[in-house]
Amino acid sequence: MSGLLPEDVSLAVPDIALGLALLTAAGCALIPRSRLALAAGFLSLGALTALVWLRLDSVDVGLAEAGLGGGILGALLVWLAIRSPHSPAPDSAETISTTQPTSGTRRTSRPILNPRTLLGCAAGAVLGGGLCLVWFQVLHALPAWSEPLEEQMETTGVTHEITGVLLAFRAYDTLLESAVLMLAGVAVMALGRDGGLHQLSLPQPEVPSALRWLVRLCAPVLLLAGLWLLFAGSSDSGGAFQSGAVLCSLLILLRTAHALPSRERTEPWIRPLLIGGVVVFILAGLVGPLLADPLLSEAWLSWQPQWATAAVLSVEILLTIGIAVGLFLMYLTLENPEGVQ
Amino acid sequence: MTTAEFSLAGIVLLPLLASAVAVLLGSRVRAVLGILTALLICGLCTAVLIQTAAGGITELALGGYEAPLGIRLRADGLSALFLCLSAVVGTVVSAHAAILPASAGHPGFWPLWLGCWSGLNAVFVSGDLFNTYVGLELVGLTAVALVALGGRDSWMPALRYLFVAVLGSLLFLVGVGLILAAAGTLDMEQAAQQLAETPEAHAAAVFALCLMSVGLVLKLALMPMHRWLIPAHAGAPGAVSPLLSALVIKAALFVILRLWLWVMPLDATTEAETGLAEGLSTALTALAWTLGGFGALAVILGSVMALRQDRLKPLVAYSTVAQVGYWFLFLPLLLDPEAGALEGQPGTTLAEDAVLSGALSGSVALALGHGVAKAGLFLAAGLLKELWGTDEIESLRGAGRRHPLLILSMGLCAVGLIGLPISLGFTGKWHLATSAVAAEHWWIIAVLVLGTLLSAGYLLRGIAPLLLQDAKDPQDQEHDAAQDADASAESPRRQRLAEVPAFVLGLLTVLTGFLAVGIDALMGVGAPW
Amino acid sequence: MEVFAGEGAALWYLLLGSLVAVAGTVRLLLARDLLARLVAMNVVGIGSLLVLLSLGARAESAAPDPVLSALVITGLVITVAFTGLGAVLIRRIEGIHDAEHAPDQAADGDQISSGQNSSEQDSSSTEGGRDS
Amino acid sequence: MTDLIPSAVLPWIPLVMVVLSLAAAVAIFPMGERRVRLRSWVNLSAAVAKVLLVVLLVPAVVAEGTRPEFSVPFLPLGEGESIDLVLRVDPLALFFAGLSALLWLLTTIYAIGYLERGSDRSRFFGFFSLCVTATVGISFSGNLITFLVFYEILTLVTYPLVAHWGDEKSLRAARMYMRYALSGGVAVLIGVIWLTMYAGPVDFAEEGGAEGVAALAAESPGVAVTIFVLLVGGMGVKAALVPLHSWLPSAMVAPAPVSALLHAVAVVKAGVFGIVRVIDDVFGIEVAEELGVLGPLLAVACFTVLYGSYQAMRQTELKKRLAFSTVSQVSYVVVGVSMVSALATAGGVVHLVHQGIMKITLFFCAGLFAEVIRAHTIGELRGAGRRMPWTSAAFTVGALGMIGLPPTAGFVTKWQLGLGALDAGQGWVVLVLLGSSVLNAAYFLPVVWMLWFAEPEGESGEAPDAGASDEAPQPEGEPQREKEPGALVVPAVITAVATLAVGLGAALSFAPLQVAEAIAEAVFR
Repeated sequence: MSGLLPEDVSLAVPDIALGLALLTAAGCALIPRSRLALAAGFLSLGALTALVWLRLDSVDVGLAEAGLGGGILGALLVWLAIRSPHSPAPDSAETISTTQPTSGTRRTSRPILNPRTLLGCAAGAVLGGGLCLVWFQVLHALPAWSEPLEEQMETTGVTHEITGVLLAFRAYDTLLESAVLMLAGVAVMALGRDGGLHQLSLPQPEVPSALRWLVRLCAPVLLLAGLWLLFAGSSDSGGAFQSGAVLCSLLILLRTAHALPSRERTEPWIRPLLIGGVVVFILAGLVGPLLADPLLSEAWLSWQPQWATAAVLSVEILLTIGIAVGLFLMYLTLENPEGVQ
Repeated sequence: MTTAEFSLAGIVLLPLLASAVAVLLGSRVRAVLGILTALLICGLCTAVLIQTAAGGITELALGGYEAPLGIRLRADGLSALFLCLSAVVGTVVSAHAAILPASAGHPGFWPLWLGCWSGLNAVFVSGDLFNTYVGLELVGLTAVALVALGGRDSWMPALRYLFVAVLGSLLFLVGVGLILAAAGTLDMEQAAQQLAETPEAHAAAVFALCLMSVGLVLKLALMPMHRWLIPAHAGAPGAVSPLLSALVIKAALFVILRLWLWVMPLDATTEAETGLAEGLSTALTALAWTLGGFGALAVILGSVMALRQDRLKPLVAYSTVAQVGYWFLFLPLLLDPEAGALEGQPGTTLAEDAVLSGALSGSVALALGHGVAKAGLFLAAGLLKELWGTDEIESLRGAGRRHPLLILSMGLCAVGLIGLPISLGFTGKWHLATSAVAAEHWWIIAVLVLGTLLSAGYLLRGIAPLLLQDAKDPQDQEHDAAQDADASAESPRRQRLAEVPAFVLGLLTVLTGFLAVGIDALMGVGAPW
Repeated sequence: MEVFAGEGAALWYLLLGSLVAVAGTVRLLLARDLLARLVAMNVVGIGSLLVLLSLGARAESAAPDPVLSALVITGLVITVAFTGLGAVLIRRIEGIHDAEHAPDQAADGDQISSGQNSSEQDSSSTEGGRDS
Repeated sequence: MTDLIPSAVLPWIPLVMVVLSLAAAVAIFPMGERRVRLRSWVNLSAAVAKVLLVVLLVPAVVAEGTRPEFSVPFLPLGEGESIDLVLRVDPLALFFAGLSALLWLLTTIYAIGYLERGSDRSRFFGFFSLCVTATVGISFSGNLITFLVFYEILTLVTYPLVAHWGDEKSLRAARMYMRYALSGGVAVLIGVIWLTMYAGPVDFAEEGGAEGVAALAAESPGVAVTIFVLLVGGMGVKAALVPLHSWLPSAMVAPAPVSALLHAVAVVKAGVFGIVRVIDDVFGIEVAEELGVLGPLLAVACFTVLYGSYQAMRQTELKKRLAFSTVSQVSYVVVGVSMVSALATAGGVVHLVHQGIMKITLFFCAGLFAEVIRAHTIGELRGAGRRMPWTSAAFTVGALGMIGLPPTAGFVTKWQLGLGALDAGQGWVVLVLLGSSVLNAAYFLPVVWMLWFAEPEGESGEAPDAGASDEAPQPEGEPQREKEPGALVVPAVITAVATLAVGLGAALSFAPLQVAEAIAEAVFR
């Protein structure tokens, strides 16, 4: 096992610096009390993690982290944090009788070192130490799929390995995962007020013209970036999830600049777009077994070589739209909390 | 690709397709689609069952790509049994939700429930570790959403359930990473062979097992981590609580069984005498004994707390916490399965691994019996709460007179939960007890006896007041009738019909008692020993 | 910056990911404020995905193992879905608390007050603002 | 006679007997309250059919010695073979099944009359027939597992019967009964598990116990004794042996037909029947003797006999007194069976039937007194003889049978037990029998005196009266002759006549005593 410190320390400096920055960002996302500080901490953590993925030479994951983790999640959490910046957690609200005015005294000065936290940190240290110990002595076996990956790559219809894995080799995982996102969208619609689209019918607060002008400038760029990411995915890093995130941020920008069409025209489209990706994915998977020459000869989710690329691409497009709509639905339900007009 | 292989993936993807399509439909059509999908799943499940009963393990490489790269679905005896449980209980509860839409809480019930069902089936047939993680997540998310359909007071429990589910899954994910690092493959069967061959990888395997077990036990609400389950299962709508208690927590149990018996090289780590392995086998036995101890604690404390409940649904939820404990009692047996006690005795000459197979089929029978009985009991309790507006045991006194069929089904389900004869609960306890006697683990017998008596206590405490007929004077009758009418807008005929699913589950609890021989034979298919 | 793909970097990120995951778990179990728990949940997510990918990054080839990258993306999307649902639940829960604390006349969030409300306005005036 | 039943049909008869009352129950449950005629018809036809089947079986089983058997695999045991649910008809099984079938018929007639205006009758009769299913299942069970299954079902099914009236008192009594019965059931379960693991699946063997058990007893007597204590203790709860008997008197709050059938025939007898099976057909009398468990069991049984009678004397309520009398009388069977002599075992086994017939007469009469003249305590029975001559006559015959006077069945049992005690060399048991007879007289004769000779309070008219013969003469000019409902009086009188018939005809070929002696010989062969 090569030791932690490689011979030439200078080479390791960017890693160590990045690692420490990551730790501080994580601390800043965990320790503070006020919600705004938490949201800010989380945003920085998202950005730094994207950098770490890039540092580990995984551009796809970096893009996904930046788009989904840092971007969309950041938007969701910021709206939550704005609503009441000083963590009016229901239980901490109970500790103070609700009758007295809830001004600045809301911030309970709980000692950091109460027994519960100490016990938690101690247990955490033990678990962390154990995990690190195991990392040191665990024999890192090489994954057994490098060779079969190369050979069967061309049957997938795409050249970029990660997209090949996502949409061919482990297409089943991606299908279930996009179903998770779709059902999250369905759940948000079920839980949100009046089908989650309550915000759409609300007239929004005025937006300064400078912002509106800026949005009008960025929108086409974002659209182009999203589409490029989607189509580049088959040959270079990119893909359905990254472009879905970008398209969702496009929708959010249009929403803030009142550029989205009225509720009557958007509502009928929301549900079909949300479920389109999953339905087409399953039907395409069903084509293999049902339409093969001797019935049921092909396995599920197997793409015939001749139309593999077409199938993968159409599925990818609809998945992207589904992801964008799903994330936008979540954003809509959280937008404009009652506290802030 | 035979029909069994087709139905292996079909049983996951077709309900997912139906769930997606249901989003577009109106609430009445969704119920019809739900029932059709339920029947379809029963059909597919019988195809898999027939193939497995014929002794063959059904395997399907998805997309035609072989194991380490692609995902392989596998259905052996254990998965066939759990598939049948989810098919039977799912169909009956879907029928109940279709008959009484108010019990489903919200039209969003159907797409979420069908998604949850496909997630359950995905976990039961998955042969790949990461795929199991994604299946567990699908089940977790839809379960949280289903709980949240219960209205204002069920949002907080749903959120707490969400945090626990995600934390459990992420611990499981780290465990999967560890096994991947140790075995180099994600497929369970290959990982098991790989781990058995490389003794140096046993350290990582044992640590991964600890992490994954803690993660899954969080999702299963074993004793010390059970507080999130009570408000979630009690607060959920009438048709959702049976699904949570009977099916959703079974997914995590299934994965634990798969890990402990099919993936982990148990015999390799326990017999090896070399220094390193010695430390490992003590770690493994320590983990098994802690989980077994928590199981015993859950059975006793869970039942005692259930005795102190004054509302029906929390009482049934605590009963779930108690019954979860039963499924972990066999773990200590796993590690020293020799039938020590039977050398001298002239009696039953047990096959050498009969203790292990007896203990396992006992726990599986207990889990299946609990599934059917608990679903019936929760359906009945939910219906009573729906019709009478409250589930306070005090204010439900004498409810039995107007719903005799409901009380009869609650009684039948109670038979299954207590473990009295002619029920899967009895068969499970019988197997577990015989294996415990053979392996001289007397503490299991004590826990079983105490558990049986305590569960009889709290179930009686819940059901007996319903039989009360203290002479209610006539004008009270109108008050009850009025309370009935406005409590649910459903027509009385529909209410009568809504009692039938609970009765069907009650009957099933008793009838499945005769299937013990079949279950034991089915468990043998693809068994690790 | 010379691409350092040796053994040491992957192991360093492996340890880092574990520490972040453990810190997130501790905070998730101890925190009382719902948003703090949601953020902690995400931190645990990031930590465990970091562990997963750095296992893949140990291979000598420049880019980490494609299958592991796909798994990490899948894990990321799932965590996003859960966080979205969690955020909506927190929103609905805290929606009721506002209604209980300050039972305003109109249904929550209906009246429109003009003027730009900067987000720094502390919560007391927000409650006050809606009571008027 | 055997050509009456073709041999192919024979193995199916025990299953038909069990399923018959189950089918009746399934038919009765969904019936509406008002469908009295249909419900009574279903009940009676099932009961009559069952009695006919038993009568058909008697010659085949007792005379020819055929053993019809029906089995279905139930619990797997290691690879391949499994423990089966076995229904086998041997003389002892037929003995108990015959008793319960006959008395079920009579009690159904009684219950239909008794619950004329009652509510929830469908539920009542549904559980009533389920209870008989369990009893017949217990009597026909061929191995310990089947016995345990029906034993637990009996507990479950009798709970709603005891809690039938649904008021606070009966629910509390039912809860107490459930607590006792379930703990007994669990004890038996543990015993059965332990025995099956150590001595293999145990089938009831008529001659001298299962072979595995004998080997186990020789191998490790300690384990065998613990298993014996677990089994007999678990069954002792239902057989109301002293430390475990207190649920029986409190369960008297149940309606009369329930206390009649349950506490005279079904529940109590199931426990004692189980003890007879364990001693004779599982361990075998010799093995039990070697283990030295019979002595203490005999002591407990004798103590119960005396304690039960003593407690009965102190009760003022009629049904409570009868309950304690049941506690003492049932232990006669245990006394008989735990003495190593064919005569004693025959006496014990025959008392199963005799006690059933006599006690059910007394419970019928108690129900009648409560129903017609609202008499619950002994005091209220003053002068009831003249107002309800038939009931009082039946009660008198039953009481004399209990005391053990010559013409009645009670005398036959006590005579047989006495002989058995001398044969087994335990003379002191004869003293116990005599003492208990005195105690029986002490608590039954005052009631009989109150019925016939006491002045009804208030008016003075003395009543010249005939002796205590069962044919009560028509008392001349008695002012308030109560109208005794036919459906209730007829069963009481029939069982009273049966008490005398069995006593007088003890020597006839298929009389209970002869069958009991055949069983006893098999045990000692």
